[in-house]
Amino acid sequence: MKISWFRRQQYVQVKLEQKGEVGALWVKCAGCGDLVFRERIRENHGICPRCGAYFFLTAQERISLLVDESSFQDVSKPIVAADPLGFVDRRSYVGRLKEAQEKTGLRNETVIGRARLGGCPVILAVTDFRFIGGSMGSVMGEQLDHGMGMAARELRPFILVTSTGGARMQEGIFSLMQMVKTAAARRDLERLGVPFVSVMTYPTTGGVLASIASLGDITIAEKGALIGFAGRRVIEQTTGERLPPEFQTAEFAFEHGMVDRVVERRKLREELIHILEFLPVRQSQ
Amino acid sequence: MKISWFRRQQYVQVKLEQKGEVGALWVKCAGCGDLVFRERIRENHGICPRCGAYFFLTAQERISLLVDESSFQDVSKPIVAADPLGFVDRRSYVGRLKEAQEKTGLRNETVIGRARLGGCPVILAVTDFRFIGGSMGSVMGEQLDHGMGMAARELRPFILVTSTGGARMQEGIFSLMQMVKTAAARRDLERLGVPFVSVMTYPTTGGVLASIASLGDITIAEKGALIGFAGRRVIEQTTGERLPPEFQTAEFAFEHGMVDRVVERRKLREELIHILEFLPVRQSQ
Amino acid sequence: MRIDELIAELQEKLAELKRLTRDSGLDASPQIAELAEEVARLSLGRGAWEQVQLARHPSRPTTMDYLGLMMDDFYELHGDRLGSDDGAIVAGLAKFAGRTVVVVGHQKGKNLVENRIRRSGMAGPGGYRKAARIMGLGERYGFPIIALIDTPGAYPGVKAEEHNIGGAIADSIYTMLRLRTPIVAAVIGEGGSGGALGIGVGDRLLMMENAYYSVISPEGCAAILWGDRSRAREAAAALRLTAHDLLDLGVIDEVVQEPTGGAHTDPQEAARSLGEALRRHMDELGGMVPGELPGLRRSKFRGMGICEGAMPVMHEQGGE
Amino acid sequence: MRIDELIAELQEKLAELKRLTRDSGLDASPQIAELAEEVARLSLGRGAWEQVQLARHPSRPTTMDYLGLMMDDFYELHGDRLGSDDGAIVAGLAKFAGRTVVVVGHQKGKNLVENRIRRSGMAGPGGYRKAARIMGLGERYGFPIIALIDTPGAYPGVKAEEHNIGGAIADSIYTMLRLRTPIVAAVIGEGGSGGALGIGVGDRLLMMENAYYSVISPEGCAAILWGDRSRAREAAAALRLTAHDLLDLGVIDEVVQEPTGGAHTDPQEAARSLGEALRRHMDELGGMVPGELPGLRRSKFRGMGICEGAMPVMHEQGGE
Ligand SMILES: [Zn+2]
Ligand SMILES: [Zn+2]
Repeated sequence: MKISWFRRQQYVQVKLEQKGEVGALWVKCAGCGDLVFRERIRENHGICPRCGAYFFLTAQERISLLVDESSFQDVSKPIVAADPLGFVDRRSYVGRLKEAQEKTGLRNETVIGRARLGGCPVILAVTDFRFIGGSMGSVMGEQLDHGMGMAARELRPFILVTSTGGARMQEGIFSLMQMVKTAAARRDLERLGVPFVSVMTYPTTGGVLASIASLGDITIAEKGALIGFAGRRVIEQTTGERLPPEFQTAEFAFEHGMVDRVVERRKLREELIHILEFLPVRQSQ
Repeated sequence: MKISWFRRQQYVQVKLEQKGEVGALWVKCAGCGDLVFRERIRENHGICPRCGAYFFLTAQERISLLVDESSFQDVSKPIVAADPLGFVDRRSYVGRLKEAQEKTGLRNETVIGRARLGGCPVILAVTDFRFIGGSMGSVMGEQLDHGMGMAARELRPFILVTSTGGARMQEGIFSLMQMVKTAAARRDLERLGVPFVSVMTYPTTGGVLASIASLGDITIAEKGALIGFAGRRVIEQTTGERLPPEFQTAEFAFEHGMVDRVVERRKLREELIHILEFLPVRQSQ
Repeated sequence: MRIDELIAELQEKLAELKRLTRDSGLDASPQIAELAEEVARLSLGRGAWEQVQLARHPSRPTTMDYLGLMMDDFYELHGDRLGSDDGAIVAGLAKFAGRTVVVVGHQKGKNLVENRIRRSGMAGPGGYRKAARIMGLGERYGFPIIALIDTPGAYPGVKAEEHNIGGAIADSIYTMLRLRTPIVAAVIGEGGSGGALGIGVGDRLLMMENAYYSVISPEGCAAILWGDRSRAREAAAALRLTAHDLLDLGVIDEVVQEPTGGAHTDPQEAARSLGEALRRHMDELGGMVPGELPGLRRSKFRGMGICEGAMPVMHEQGGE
Repeated sequence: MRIDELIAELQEKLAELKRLTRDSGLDASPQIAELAEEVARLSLGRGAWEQVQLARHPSRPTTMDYLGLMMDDFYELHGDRLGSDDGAIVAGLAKFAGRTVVVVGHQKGKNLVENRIRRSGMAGPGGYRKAARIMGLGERYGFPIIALIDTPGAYPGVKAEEHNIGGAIADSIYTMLRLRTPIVAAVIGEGGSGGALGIGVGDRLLMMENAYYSVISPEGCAAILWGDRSRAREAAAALRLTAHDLLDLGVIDEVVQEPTGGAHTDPQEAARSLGEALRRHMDELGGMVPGELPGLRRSKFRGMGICEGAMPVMHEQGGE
């Protein structure tokens, strides 16, 4: 179970999916230690009703949290990851992909959809951390390119919600090139005056932070998000520096001018609706 | 006599003009304390032949130091400062102007000319610190606007050498507006692809630093230059901060990414000629 | 004799003396100084110093106060994306007169605690970079820009110098000179030198009636010229820094009326007055071709300045 | 049987197993892993790890070495204008093949003293901002841009994170995607992940024969995948990070030959070889309409990636 503590302890991130630990119906919250009814957490947007801890959200849960009811239309491309390098470590990339697909029921880590927020039509892109750490390979690059292309054509604001460990190592150089690919697609939005709102959630790191996630017109960090380029361990090992306790939290990012706002999960939907009210939006179809 | 010490003591700045102290022929160097033959310093580009201390240069001396022999053609506008506010403190602005004109033999603090450096035609603008601290009022704004306009028309690189205490307080708001005026004229150079090289000498501070001097394509600081926005005393009084010894020196500016290079006075001419070799220059007339 | 008439008479004499000095080559500086000092003392009754005091009044409405009163909505944005978020400048999107505008403004704190992050509106490099970033964002969408100026000056500190405060102000000025969207700037309180100008480059510049705008603070001016900060009152008069002075000098476009006694006595009325003026100027600018605005803006500022022997020329306006 | 043939045979088997896994729904992961490990071990003979070692060779020519050997003249420029001058990136104007070009490159130090400012070529945010600034300067004059890549990765440090290293790399990438002048990038040594890519967005991308370019360092990859940095050799092979790998994968445009034994054995020859390639690509790009380059560049990168079920579409190229 992956647990991380932040300055404010209630923003721990807990995976909701682990099975068998305390039964299918109940889950032990890493924030307060209490046993909580699993369904109760789901209903509560992945927030522990006792202590306010944040559980990881699946892409689908994230979408439900944000969009107007029944407004989401999945327009993801029907693509899956290839294995361009024939990559094998302790197990094969192909095997990892298969497992991720089975575990999540997703073809890949990125979901793109047309949706409405407060009535405003948008293109929404969400990454799912359960799927190999929500990492960016060719599929994510292509899906985001596709989503931004659609936003450009339909003049709908593009909203990207990231939960990702960075680049997908198993796709090697192709993974790295998605940083450029997504930035290139983003340029079309700018040229057409189509807004792009970047929402960074736990975690938004590495190559995704160093490309598309940092290129928003407006950038929101979800409270409790981990936001940083290099990993803590790498920094400590390379430099011997002591890391401040709030290092790479959403609040740290805010204090250092990296994001416009830090927003609690519970208020994220209304925050985005609020932003959209200011932006040029064609209320078409 | 105004003396400032820098980290490297040989870069003291000494006015060469004070009279009567040690006679017309000899001057006491504030760097080494020696009596030096005044003419010897002049010949040596205002550098003490004993200790290397820098003396203030007049606009004319600065021009001689930089341009090809006999290549300088003064194209300054025939304008003098007005007194738009009727400004009077211990004495009137009109009186100060008159005195400055008599002392320097200049109509105003800014000299604009066509010139050649290493054969390359340029527009050169130089400010003279003796003239009310080389401060920027309406005349400097107008002369720089004029000079940049000429550079734009003739596609000659524009070189600005500043020695200025900042805004000319006695012209009040008009003085402040010259910051915008000069920046606006600078924009035409950019639009036409005409190079602008900014050379900061002792001192380049306040409103001039916060406008035209900081807008160079390439920015050179003369060794020993004082470069800073706020005065030391203001900073100490406002914040109670201790100022590091190298504070606001050319080296400080370099270390903090404000200038491209720090260059010794003796090498300044060849440095500019070198820069011009890289830039697009029409070798017209 | 009313004090105004007396001042006028003395100023006439002063002008004569100056002409004499200039034409005859005779230096009448001491006499001029004496006479001018007299004029200055008398002129204080006309209130330059009083207006500076009003501009600094602790309960004077701040940028955020005006935004709360004038705007239908305000969404603050943060950060320069370079390492800092400067609380001395606020910036964001606002709903104003039915449309989205970008607002940038200096923000003073109301007390010591607030001023730990607001630094009394003295912005550092990060503040100007945040402002320039968000104005650029506004341009991307064609949003008009409103800049509210209220600062004693840019922050004089070691960190500010280390992060190139001079360059940050220069860059912000330069950015404002090329933005294609309309910019209306208004001095709402203190217009302190380069720190004010750093967000002050507008197609139109307004001033609240009791605001001041000056190349240097009266205290700083007095310290330099008389070696005595306490002579700030005289310096304030000499600098001609009041809204009406600046209107006379042709530097600003309009004086925005405040309620009798100053904006702090009736913030609602002050905001209504400012809002009406901002809207009027924005409407006027909204009728212009956006591509022409940067050229016109640059021409406007290139025409500023008063010299003898030649008038500043009018420059042909360029495009963006 | 030659080792290459053996490897080829095993890879054939491996491919079959993968097809099986995919089509039958049967998970053959353990078998695949075993076989792949065997292939990887054998493949090391082909030299991925040896090339990583060569790419890191302490006497391998650095950016400045190449500039000294390839350029007729080089004038270094400094500073990001925001508070820092990062020694891990050098940038400036150069004379190359008779014309002015802008050069940016990572710079490694030759010893501990030099690396106090060079940080072994690990650039921080100031480095990428300096590079972006100076590339923008080049665009202003239509100078082509040459980017030389040689870094283990961006600097992982507290200050780097505080100054938004992620955003700095993103901005530099974004800047390179819209510059109107030709850009030729070349990996001359280490091409370490985002830190390399931060100055690596070119119309053309070349690699020296013994350079590597990878999304993660072999050690970092080994640490994550096997929990054991010492298995970097295997990771290097798995990542397909050599110049010939990347040419096969269609990510780079050309492999620049090095002297036998590596560039450090004959820097003059290496520089001649690199210089010839750079010139050739610059000449080709020079024939294109400048306004079209950014659109073509973006199309190129938008076409990168390999998925199943659909090919990446070609995008119409836009203008600047
Ligand atoms: Zn809990
Ligand atoms: Zn001496």
